[in-house]
Amino acid sequence: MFNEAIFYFFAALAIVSAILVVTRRNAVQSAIFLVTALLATAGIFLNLNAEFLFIVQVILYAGGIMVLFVFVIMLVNLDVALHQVQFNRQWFVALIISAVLAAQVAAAIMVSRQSLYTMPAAPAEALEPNTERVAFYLFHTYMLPFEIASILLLVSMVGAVVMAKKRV
Amino acid sequence: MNVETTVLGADEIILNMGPQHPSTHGVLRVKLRLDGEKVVGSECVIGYLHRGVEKIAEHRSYQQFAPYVDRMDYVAAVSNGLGYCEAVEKLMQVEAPPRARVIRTILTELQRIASHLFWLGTHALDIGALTPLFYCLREREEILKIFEKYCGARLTTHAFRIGGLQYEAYDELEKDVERFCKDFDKRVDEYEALLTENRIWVGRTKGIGILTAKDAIAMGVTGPVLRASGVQWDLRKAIPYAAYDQYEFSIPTGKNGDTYDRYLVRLEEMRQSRKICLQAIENIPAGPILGKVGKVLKPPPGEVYHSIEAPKGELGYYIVSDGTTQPYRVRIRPPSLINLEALDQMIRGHLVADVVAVIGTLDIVLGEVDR
Amino acid sequence: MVPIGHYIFLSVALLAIGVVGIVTRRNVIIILMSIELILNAVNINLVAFSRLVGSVEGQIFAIFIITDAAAEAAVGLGIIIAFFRNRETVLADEMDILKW
Amino acid sequence: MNAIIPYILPVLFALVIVALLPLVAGYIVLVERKVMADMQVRLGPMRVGPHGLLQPIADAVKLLLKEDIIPESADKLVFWGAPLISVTAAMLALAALPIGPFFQIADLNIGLLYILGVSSLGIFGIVLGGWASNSHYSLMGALRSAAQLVSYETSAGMAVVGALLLAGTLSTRGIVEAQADTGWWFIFVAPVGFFIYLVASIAETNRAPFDMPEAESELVAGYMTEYSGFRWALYFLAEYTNMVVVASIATTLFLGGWMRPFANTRAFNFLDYLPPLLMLWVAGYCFRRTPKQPVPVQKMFMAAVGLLCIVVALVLIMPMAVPRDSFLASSKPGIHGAFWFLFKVGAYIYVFMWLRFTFPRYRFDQLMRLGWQFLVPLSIVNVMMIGVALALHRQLGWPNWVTFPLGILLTLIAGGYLLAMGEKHEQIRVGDDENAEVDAREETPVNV
Repeated sequence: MFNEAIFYFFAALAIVSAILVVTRRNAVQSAIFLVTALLATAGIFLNLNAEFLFIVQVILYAGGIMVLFVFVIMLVNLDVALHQVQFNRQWFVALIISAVLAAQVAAAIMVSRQSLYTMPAAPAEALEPNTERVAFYLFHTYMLPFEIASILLLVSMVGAVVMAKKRV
Repeated sequence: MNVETTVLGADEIILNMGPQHPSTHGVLRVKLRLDGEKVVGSECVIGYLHRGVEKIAEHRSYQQFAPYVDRMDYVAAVSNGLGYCEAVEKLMQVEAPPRARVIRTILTELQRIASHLFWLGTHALDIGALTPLFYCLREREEILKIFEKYCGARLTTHAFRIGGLQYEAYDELEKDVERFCKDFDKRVDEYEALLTENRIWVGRTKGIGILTAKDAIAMGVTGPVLRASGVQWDLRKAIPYAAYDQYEFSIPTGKNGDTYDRYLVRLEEMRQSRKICLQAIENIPAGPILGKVGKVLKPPPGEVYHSIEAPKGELGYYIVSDGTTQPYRVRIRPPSLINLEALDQMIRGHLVADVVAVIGTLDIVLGEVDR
Repeated sequence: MVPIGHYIFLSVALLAIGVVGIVTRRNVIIILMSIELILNAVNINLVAFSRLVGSVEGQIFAIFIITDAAAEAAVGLGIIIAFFRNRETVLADEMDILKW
Repeated sequence: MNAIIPYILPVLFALVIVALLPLVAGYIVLVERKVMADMQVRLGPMRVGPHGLLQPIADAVKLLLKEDIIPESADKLVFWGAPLISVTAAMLALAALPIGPFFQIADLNIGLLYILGVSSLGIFGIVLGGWASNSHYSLMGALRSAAQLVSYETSAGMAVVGALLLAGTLSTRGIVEAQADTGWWFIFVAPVGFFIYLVASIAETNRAPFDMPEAESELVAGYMTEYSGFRWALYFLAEYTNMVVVASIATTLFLGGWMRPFANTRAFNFLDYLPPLLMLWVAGYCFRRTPKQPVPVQKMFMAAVGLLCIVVALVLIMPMAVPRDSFLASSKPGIHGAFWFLFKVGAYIYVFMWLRFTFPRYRFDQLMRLGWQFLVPLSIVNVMMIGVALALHRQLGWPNWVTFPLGILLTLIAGGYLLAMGEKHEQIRVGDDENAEVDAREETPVNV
């Protein structure tokens, strides 16, 4: 019972802060709510016994990428953009898209009839430490994607530095 | 502070290091033109401490003006007094007796050490080292005690009179100076240990505020700032006054005129001053302490320029007398003001943090800059 | 235990909100944030199913998605800074020329 | 209901720590001011309470009573929340610290990563605080300190990875036990890692000689300029909690957590008596000073402090005095462990203070250059060398006392090379300053 309560709490928190991210006028406040959304998803990962992913999400996403976002928002000195109109008049299109998505998901759940298939109860202590298993797979079976990811990061680092140089 | 554009903007920002600022050694306002973080240009606004000392001199008799002179460079009051008294004596072709000259030399050298100690403390504090300030103040306290015993005042001493001295040297003067000089060398080694090989101190001072010898001479810069650029010019050796010709001491000079060399030059000067004091107290000649100078001074009409080596640089007095008891005109050459002129050229291309270090290394005192 | 349908519903909800964000907002930084939201929604799905199936592959793929999100955020923000320095604006509508 | 039982003890520990933390932070400030005064040939706070012992309480009351000014055009919500983020991030990190074998809030199996992750959230508090105070100076200060934190976090993370390789587990308790089993503290096995972590942790807690942001002459107090009163105290508390967290990570990782020095060798068992003797000596000093206090109230307070020390000494002696097998004797590792852990944390913080009062301040670009061009590559090399040493030991079976010194030697060589490269770069940079000045000297009048 305690487990489900946590999940529903984090899920609600994630959705509410996601909505706030999209609707806030001030970019800094939407950045803050995005951080809360990320931490809520991290909570859900923890609830699913994926602790390594929880900590990677906190360090990389909330601690790394979001700091970058807040940095750029401040560097770009947004009060000039504040009084410009923030929302374009494409509400109508957005509504259609979300309606279509909702319909698709509903159909998928109806057809699969496994919607009530529940998660096997987590064995209290029996679950091996998550980090060791993730590490084992990461460095054995998925060695190649790991290297490609590192090259991707290298390329993006070089790209970001070139982009942000003074005299572009 | 008006910011023309955003932090990312390319054109310049005017940054005000206002008159009320923790590290401008007094009421100096520096208007810095910044391109991002680099200093592109600067302009010093002075005059906040201007008291019109030179105008006052025209309505005071020669003896009455002597205490005003201490208020100019309040950190080194004794050497101001020496400069003024010797200038007037030169005007009146009067010689101070040998005993007076030797005691004057001892007190001036002690004052030079005290001024350099105060400079080292505040300079290190600006760059971030909190501890040297308290070590330097501890030594300076000893010197101020000696001044207090001799003439009753610590800072603005008015120790000398025209023609010699007012007070006879109190009997343990030699013992006090001996005690101070005995372990002062160890103290300077303490400062050296704390700062000289300190990687961060070297990082913050080497190559900062470079002043080449040619520029230094062109700008008329004098004192430790000039000697650190490699020019061997010290008035105590070039035009000896008081009793400096009787003692031998060396003149420290630097090589490439950056903040680190000025720091080394001033440290070495403190050691040399200690040497002079030790030699001086060995034989203070007996005899009168005041030359044949009447109560009312009426110097013959004429003019004189006499300069001495103050801790900050060449402190000059140009006195024009019209035969009355009051000088017609007294012009004072302030070393701090002329050294300050070099600030703009020294901080170009450096970062804002270095401006603080360069102002510190010029060792300016705003009382002398503004007069 | 929580049925898998609820996880799917949560991730789709986040996906929908992200898409709405991209479509309706004019400020490029908010668009980038909405993309981050969508990537997060994908992660939730991956981890939920990896927990359902009992293996760890889902979480590994989620880690790769996070590294990709980091790379994308870095380059995206670099472009925004470069663009902002030249055109003083951050609005998507005014990014209408290819070479400046 | 029974699902809650395992949570009671950790919650209790958490309450104790969170309640004690402001007090501990206050007394760290007092100790810092006293040590600073001692190093500067003066006395430090002596007026409030005997020897200034009540100074932290006076500071706390002052901060609580001071008016809490909020700049009128500031972003109220963010201005209000920023210090909270900083404090919570700092306090959350305390959860996984092994104060003693029994005294640990939560033994997570990703303990150390959790601490690193949570303390990296502290950056938001600083950046948002600088942004919300809506002044150009505090914004620049906030950006600078955030940049400094981000860059030194990388090298601190790599230095920690170096030690983790040796311990093999992420859980803080496991790390200390690993050091207990091998009998060697990791500071002797990976000294370069410890040095890198020391430097990076100083920079991470924004303390001198890396306290650039608030020390800059025109940035005044960096992101904290506009804060006053209680909110400023929150930032202050966050900084000192961060210092405690960083010191405890170093103690857990490199200085053998709650273990007594020479824990395994029987010859050094007399060290067990050191803690009580130390406390008795402090108590003796307090009683000797009591009659000298001017005001009777201070006499009483000094005597009370002496009594407190005696009580602690008794608690420390108790497990050894009691017969071997009784229940009380089993609590010895717990009590002594806690003492040794706090002793090492205190020693580490003393080194922080010591460095603060002897070194001048780095300039911001030197600070970033040191971070990125010296510390990060060196910490990566350090991790590689420890990996090589471990591999040589495990695969090829070379004895330990050969592989690790070899690893350390190679790391030092790499460090020397990096230093030389740094110096050469310095010359080039200073060199091109000359010609920068020549062309920058066009006489453009200042038009303001």
